[in-house]
Amino acid sequence: MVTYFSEIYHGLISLFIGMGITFKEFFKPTVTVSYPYETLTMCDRYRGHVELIENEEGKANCVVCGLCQRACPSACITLAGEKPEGEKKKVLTKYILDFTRCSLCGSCVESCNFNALEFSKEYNLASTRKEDFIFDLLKRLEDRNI
Amino acid sequence: MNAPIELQPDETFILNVGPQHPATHGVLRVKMEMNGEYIVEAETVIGYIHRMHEKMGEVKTYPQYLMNLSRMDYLGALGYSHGHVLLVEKASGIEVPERAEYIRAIMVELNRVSSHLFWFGAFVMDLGGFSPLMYALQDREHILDMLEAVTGSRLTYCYFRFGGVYNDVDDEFISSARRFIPRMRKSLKKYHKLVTGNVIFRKRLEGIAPVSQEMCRKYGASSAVARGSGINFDVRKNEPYSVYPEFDFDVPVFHECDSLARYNVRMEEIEQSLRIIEQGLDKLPDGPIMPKKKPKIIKPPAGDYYQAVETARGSFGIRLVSDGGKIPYRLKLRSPTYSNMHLFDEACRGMMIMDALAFMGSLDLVIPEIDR
Amino acid sequence: MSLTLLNVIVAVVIAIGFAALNAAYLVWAERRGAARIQRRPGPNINGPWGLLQPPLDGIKLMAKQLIIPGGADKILFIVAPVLAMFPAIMSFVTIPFSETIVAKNMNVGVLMIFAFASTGSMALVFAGWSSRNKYAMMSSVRAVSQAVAYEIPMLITTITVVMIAGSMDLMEIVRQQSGSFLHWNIFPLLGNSHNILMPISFLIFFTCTLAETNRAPFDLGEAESELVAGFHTEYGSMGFGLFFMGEYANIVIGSCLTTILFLGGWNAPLPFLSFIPGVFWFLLKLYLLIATFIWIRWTFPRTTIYGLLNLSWKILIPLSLFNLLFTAGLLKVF
Amino acid sequence: MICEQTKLALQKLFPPPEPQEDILEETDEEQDKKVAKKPRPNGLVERDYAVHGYHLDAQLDPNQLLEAVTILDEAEFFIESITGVDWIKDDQLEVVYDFARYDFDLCRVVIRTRVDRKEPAVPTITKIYDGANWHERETHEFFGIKFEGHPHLIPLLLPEDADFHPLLKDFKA
Repeated sequence: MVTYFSEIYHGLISLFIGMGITFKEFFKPTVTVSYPYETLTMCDRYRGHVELIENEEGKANCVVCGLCQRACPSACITLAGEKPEGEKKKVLTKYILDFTRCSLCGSCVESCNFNALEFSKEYNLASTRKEDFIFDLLKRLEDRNI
Repeated sequence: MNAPIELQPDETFILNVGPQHPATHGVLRVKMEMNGEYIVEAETVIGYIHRMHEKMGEVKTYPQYLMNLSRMDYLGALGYSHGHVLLVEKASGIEVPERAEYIRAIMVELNRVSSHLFWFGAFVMDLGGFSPLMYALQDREHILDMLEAVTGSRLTYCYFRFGGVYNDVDDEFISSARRFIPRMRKSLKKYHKLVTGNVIFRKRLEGIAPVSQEMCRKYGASSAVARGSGINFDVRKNEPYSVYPEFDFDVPVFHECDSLARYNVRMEEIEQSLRIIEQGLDKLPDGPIMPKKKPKIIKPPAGDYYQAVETARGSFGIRLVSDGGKIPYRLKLRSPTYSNMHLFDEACRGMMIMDALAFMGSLDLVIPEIDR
Repeated sequence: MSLTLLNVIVAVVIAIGFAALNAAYLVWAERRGAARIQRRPGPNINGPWGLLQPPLDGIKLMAKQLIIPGGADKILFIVAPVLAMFPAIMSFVTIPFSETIVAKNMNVGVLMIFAFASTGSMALVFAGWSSRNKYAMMSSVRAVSQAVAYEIPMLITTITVVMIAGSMDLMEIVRQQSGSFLHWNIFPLLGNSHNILMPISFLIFFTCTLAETNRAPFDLGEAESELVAGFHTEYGSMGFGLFFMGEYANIVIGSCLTTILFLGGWNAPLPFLSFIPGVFWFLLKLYLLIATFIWIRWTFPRTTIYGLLNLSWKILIPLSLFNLLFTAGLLKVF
Repeated sequence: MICEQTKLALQKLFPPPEPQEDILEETDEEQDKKVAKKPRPNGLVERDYAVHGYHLDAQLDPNQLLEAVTILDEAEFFIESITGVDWIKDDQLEVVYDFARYDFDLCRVVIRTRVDRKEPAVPTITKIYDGANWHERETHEFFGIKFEGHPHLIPLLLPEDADFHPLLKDFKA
């Protein structure tokens, strides 16, 4: 009989304690960032898709060594280059990133010895078409300079 | 609670729980033969998001496979990566600088806390309480922010490298981690008041879904399932790896074998992980984060290697059969929830469906990790 | 109060309007309240503070196609949501909001409300049965046992109050509680009961109201993590909308009844405050109770079906029976 | 401790080493290389835990399997996993069983058995370890190894109608 009533009593008390906690939470400020209206700045090391780094002349730093292509686990990098007459280094002519397959592991950035690749801070990527995620990084680089 | 009835075969019906069901937390299907609300027989059907990570291991080089491990378990990704890098380092004899080991341990423990927090919220939501999930996610958000600042991603980290880690931690991380620990302890108190003490919650879990020690052993259960049944088994203690012997922490063991014991184990584990993080931050030595000498191409000598680690979900084993090449000959991933989930079929016989689903929640399932 | 046909129509329209408006905006209040408890903003895009959310939701639901699953019992499937909404609206007719604002007072008002309330669980049974869905079926079976288990203590507690008031007339029950808040039935001191167990009666009644209206922590009927959505798994469009509004209308009725039976109806808590119209006090008490409903829902996990039945048969029914006998004894003595 | 006991118990499964092996070691280098390329003979090997991550490595004949697993079951080992390895050069499939312990008496045992690649079949151990059920199903679907006596040998992770075995080395998607 005593346990019967003490069980009811302690049960009730535990319920009131729980209600007390949610009551306190009710008056605390909200923590949500209402996304499209406010945005957060991405931290320095945020890993978006890769982007080419330009040198002083506005050209890509890339020397078309192909290390990133080989390091990529998902084979999403296609690049090509040519060696113009009289130049020492190869010049990048094509750099396609197939972002649909990229898993943002960062192997390409890590493998690059020529400081030619970086992570972008872009995260607002949305589209209904697959082609929108096949990035021509060289074109993006040129667009940035305009 | 107990099925007291004897049945005729035509008195039962088949209930398909899943592949899309709120309680399965992913695409898991359980085919239940029911008698009213009682389960007569259950058969778990898995494999809906099977991605064949093991075959991928056989076509990718060792560094290329790094990111696959974090895709196995999206909540406690770092623990799995830890197992992988430890295995390859052991096989190919790469020395890891002490600082890197400490950073790894801190990160894995942070990740474990975040995983347990999510489990806590999801588990209470399985039982019908929604608010604790939101509180847990708020605390988890702090961890994710910290991990993002160091690793660059929030969920599927690719942070550990053979021989060390990818980025060094900075002072900001250390100070925010130090700030996080007391805040988390305070929240834990709140959770205990709000949830653990709650009479409805206790009534739902006490004595529900007993898993005997023998059953654990026959199925190879680990993590809270084993520890909730009174088995003192934690790979970090039983088979110390990395820098875990340096830390002073306890392995919570509860002997009640019920769902509440499993819950208590995980909640206590958060506390112990906080202790490890605290000690790790105190002891964090200076030095490099990658070894000076490291083979350019990783080619472990031919042989058979095994490494077990304690992830947030239990004992994760990874076996490497190398033929001396730069691609593994065979890579086997032993996922802990695979074994834990397997036990469900037998354990849930005769249970009511709501108890069975609470039991399923207490197993801490992450379906991509079962399906691999 | 003479009743013409026009009066009846106006009264019914007002009752329906009140019920529908309450149901719609309680959804908004619940979502905002839950969000505050969980430290989220909640619906805040449509209109100021998201106040346009309920009508827009309604438009969305109405624009959707009503899908009747193959093999379902068509008539019952369509009748069920109507049946869920109907008793709640009908009950409003007899609720006295103040001394003057009442559509039709009856001297058996309590009986009428209970009669209608018990048809509410029929709606769940019809919905579960006709959907041809195993989850819905299980849910409706649960709903029956739950309704049976909780109507008993609820009625016994109500009889206690009726005994004290000596009337089944809701207005009479309220009038008996006039004076300061100490005269209310919940408080044992100055009221005409002198029964120190009245707060327990109040708790029993409140718990039963929670269970009767299928609210958390007793929302076993729709237990979304177990039975997907319970009895309304197969309902979409306005069928679902009616169930949803019915739930909130039932909450309003339950809270009205609690206010009348225990919290002194339209009476002001202190005599000198009685210059404020009674309807204000009634609505204040009503919405405070509803807020408690919402607060409880977002705090506790769900009970099990056997936990629920245990609570009813082992705790609520014995306690309420004891309380009934005790009150009867007290009334005899004094 | 338990390591030694298990080792002794498992050693009883193997006949004492034949004297021929000693002779083989003494032969010239060319022959030695040939031996090394051949699949390992059945037997119990103690491995360096620090390098390989396990203590005992027993390779045995498929018909000795149940006996060996019973020994481990009686010694209270728990089952970690079952998997296969395709040794296509030897035209053999290997089934690997991992066992470990819950207590602090650290001992990891690996039991392996090799079967012919054309008709791979080993006895099931589900009667001893219930938990072997899924592991065996998985190994069956990935390698096509038949576990004789298994109660429910249908694909687990692959679709129900899958008739291919993706982890075989000659599997082409």
